[in-house]
Amino acid sequence: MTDAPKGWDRNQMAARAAQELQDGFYVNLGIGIPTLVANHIPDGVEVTLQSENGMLGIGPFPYDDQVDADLINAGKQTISELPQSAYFGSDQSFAMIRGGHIDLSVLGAMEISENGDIANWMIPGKMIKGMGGAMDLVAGVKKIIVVMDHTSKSGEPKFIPECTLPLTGANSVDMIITNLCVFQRIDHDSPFQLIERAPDVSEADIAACTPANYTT
Amino acid sequence: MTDAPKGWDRNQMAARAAQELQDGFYVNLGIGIPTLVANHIPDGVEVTLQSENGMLGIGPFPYDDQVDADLINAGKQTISELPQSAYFGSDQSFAMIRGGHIDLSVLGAMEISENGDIANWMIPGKMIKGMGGAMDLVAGVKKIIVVMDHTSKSGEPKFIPECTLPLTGANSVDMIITNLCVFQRIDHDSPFQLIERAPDVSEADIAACTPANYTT
Amino acid sequence: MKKTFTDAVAALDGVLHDGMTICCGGFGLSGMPERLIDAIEASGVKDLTIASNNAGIDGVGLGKLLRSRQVKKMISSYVGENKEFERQYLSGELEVEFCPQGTLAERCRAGGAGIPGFYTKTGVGTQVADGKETKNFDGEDYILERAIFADLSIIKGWKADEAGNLIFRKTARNFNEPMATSSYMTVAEVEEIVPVGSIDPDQIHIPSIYVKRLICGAPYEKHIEFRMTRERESA
Amino acid sequence: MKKTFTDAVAALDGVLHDGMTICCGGFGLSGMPERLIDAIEASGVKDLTIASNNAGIDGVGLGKLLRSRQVKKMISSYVGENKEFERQYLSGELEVEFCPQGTLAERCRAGGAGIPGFYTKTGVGTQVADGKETKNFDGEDYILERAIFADLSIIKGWKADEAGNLIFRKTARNFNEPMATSSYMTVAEVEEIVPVGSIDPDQIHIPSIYVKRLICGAPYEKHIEFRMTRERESA
Repeated sequence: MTDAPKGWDRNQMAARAAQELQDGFYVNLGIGIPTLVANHIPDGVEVTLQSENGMLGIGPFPYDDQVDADLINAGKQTISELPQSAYFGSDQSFAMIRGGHIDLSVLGAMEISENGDIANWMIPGKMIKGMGGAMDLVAGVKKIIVVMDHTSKSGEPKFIPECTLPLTGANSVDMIITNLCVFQRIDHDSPFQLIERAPDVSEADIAACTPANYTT
Repeated sequence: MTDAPKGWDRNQMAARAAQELQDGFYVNLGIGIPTLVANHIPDGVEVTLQSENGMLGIGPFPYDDQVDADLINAGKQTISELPQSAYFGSDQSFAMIRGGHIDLSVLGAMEISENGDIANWMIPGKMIKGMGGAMDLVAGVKKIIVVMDHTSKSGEPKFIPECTLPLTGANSVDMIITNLCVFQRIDHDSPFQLIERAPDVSEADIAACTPANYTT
Repeated sequence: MKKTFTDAVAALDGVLHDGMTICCGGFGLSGMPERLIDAIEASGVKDLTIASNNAGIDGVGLGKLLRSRQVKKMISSYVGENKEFERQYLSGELEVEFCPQGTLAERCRAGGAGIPGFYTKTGVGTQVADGKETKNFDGEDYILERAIFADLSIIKGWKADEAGNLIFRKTARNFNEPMATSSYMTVAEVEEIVPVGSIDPDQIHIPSIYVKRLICGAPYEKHIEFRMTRERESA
Repeated sequence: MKKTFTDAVAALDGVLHDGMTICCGGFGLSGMPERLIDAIEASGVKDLTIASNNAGIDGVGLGKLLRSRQVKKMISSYVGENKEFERQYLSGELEVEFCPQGTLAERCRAGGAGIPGFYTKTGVGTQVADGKETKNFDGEDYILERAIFADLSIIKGWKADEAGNLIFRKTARNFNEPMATSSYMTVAEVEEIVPVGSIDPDQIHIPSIYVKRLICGAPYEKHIEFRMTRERESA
C-alpha cells in the first residue's frame, strides 16, 4: 500500500456528516464516530435523535446525581431526557425505523461495496455478537451515511468492488464519509461519486487506496 | 312449517349465554340480545367486557350529566368507564381479538351451518353495510357463542346444513343458543350436539325446524 | 421546524391533489378530524380514495365529502347511517372496498411499520378471501392482506405539544392511532396545543415523528350518534 | 380472579416445564425481569428456548440461566458482554438464532396479534434471508418472517394495578411491551402494585388482559452497564 495521507480526524468526519442534517430531521446515530455527530449540529438546525431501544429526543449524558438505570441509549449508556422526549416499546421503535419515518442514520462499517452493500456486523471465524438493530436501520431509514476510516488498521481498503464479509444490507448506502473524502450517489441505481476531498488529499491518493469503481 | 313453541325469551337466552362466563374472562358482546348478557353475569364471576373500538372494562350507560362523546361502545352508544378500564387504539384492540386473547364472544347470526359456519353480515340484493368487526371476532376469539331465534321471522330455519348467505366465518361457532334449545360441540372437528331444551320444548319440536344435522 | 398552523386550510396547504389516498381516523363520529375534513371539502380536491372505518353520516364528517362528490373510493368496514352513501354506492358512482375492521386497522399499522403484507385468519373462507393469496402455517389457512400507506393521514387528538407529541382521550383514540403512522404527511387537529414538556414522555400515544403539521381546532361541539343514559337510583 | 402473587416462585407455579419457550423482556439489563429469572433458575427447569433481545451478562439476568445450563437455544439480536455465553456457543452446547432487533420485536408483536407471518425488507440479501421465502411487492423484494408465540412471557413493569393494567418507565419499556402480548401466560414483576383505579385508563401501556399473574419485586437495585455522566458547568 502507498503511505496514505491522514486527512480528517474523527471529529472532522463527524462534523462533515453533521452538514447533512436538515431542520426537523429525526436521526439515528450509531456507536463510535457517528455518536460524535451530535456535537456538530449546525446552528439553526433542530434535530431529534432516536434511540432504537425506545426513545425520541436523546439528551446529553446525565449529571452524576441524575443517573437513572431506566434511561439508557442503544449502546446501554446512561443518558438524559429532553422536554420533547417520548418513550415507546421496541415494536413501535422499529415500526418507525422499518417504516421509513427516520430521515437519516449515520453508521460505521467494515466494508462498503461499490453498489452500496454494507458489511458491519460479523467477521467469519470470530465470535459473532449479533446484528442488533443495524440490519433494520440500513433497510428502513431514508438516507444512510457511513462514516469510516478509508482503510483498515492493517491498511486494507474498505470501499471495494464487492464485500468479502457477510452483508448487513444490500444496496443500502447513500453516502460514505472517510478520513480522506466523501462519496455520494443520487439514488440506489447510480454509482458513487467522489464529491469532496480532505485538505492535502489528491484524487490520486484516493484512487490508490480505493479499488471500488466511482465517478469523479 | 309447524307451529313451533316459543321457548325462552330474549332475556332467558341471554341468561343462558351468561352461564358460560367464567371468573376472569375477557368477553366481547355483540349488538342486540348479546348485549343483554351483561345483565346476567353470575354472582362471584368477574368478567371484563371489551369494546372493539378500543376499550376494556365497559361500564353501564352513563347518568345524564356524565354523557361523554369521547366514550362510546362499538355500537356507537354512550357508555361509562370503570376503575379497571383501559383504552387503546383500534390496532391494539384487534391485535387482542385476532391474537386469541379474548376468551369469549357472544354474537347474533342470520344462519349457522352444521359445520359451524356463520353468516351474519350481508344479504345479497340488499344494501351492504359492511362486516365491521364481526369477521375478526369469529376468526380470533377463543370461544364463539351465537344467540339467535331458532327460525327467522318468516319461519325459515336458521341452523341448516349449509349457509345460503355469504359467510362471516367458516367453521367458527362453538355453541348456539336459540329460543328453543342449546347446541354445542367440543371442538371444530365434531358435530353439534343438542344439550339442553327450553321448558315444554320436545326433541321433536326442535327436529321439526332444524334441517342441520346434530347429535342428541 | 414549526409544526403548528393557524387553521386547517393552512395546515393542508400544498399537500392536496386530485386522485390522492387519505387515511382518516375516527370511529363513527367519535374522534373524527372534522376541521380537516371541512378544509378538504373547501379545497374541492376530488377523486379521493379514503381509508376510514366508517363514512360519516349524512352531511357530517366524511358524509360532507360524499355529498360534494369528492370521493371516488372508500375502504371501510361499516357504512350504515348514510343515505347519500347508499345512493352513490347503489348507482355505481362510488366504489367501496369492504374490509374487516381489524384487518383495516392492521393494514394501516403495517403500512406505517414498513410491512407490505401480513397473514391473517380473518376472512378465510369468506368473500373477503376472494382473489387473495392463501398460505398454510402449522396446519391452518391464512390470507395475505396488503398494507395501506397513504399520501396523507388526517387525525384528531386531544392534546399535543408544539413538537407534535400527541395524546388521545378515551375511545376517541380508535383508528386515529394506526392512521397517524400510515403516511409521511400526517396532519393532526387537537383540542389544545400545550408547550413542549407539558406531556409526560411516558404517556405519549403518538410520538412527534409522525405528526408533520398540527392545528388547534377548538372549540368542538362533539357529535353523539346514540345517546344512551341510565336513571340515577333514587335515594 | 386474583392475579397478584406473593413472590416469583408462587407466580410461576405450574407453568414451567422442560423444553418450553419463553419470551423475556428487557434491553441489556434495563427492564429485565430479574425476580422471575431467579425463580426459573431455582426451579431447575431445562432445555429452554428463550427469545430475548440480549442474553444478560455473566451471572446477571439471563446470564444466570446460561451459567446453570438451563438454556438450549437463544433467539436474540445481540449477545456481547458474556463470556459463558461465548464458551457454550463456540463449543456447540448452546444453539443461537440471530434475529435483527426490529424483526425480533415484530415477530413477538405479530405472535401476540394472531399474525403468523409478515414481510419485511430487513435482512434481504443477507444471511438472515437464507432459507426464507422471498416475495416481491411493487418491485421490491421482502422476506417472510414467522411469528414467535411462547409458552410463557416474563416481563418487568414499573407499576401495575391489581387488575393487571401495567405501565413502564422510560427506556425500561423496550421489549417488555411486545413480549407482554406474545403468550397466553404472561407473568409480570413490577416495582409497585397499586389499587385498581390508580392509573389513568388513557395511560395504560399493557391492558390487564395480557397480564395473567403479577408480583411486586421491590426493592430493586437496578443494574447499569455503562455509567456515563457529564460535568456540571461551573457557576
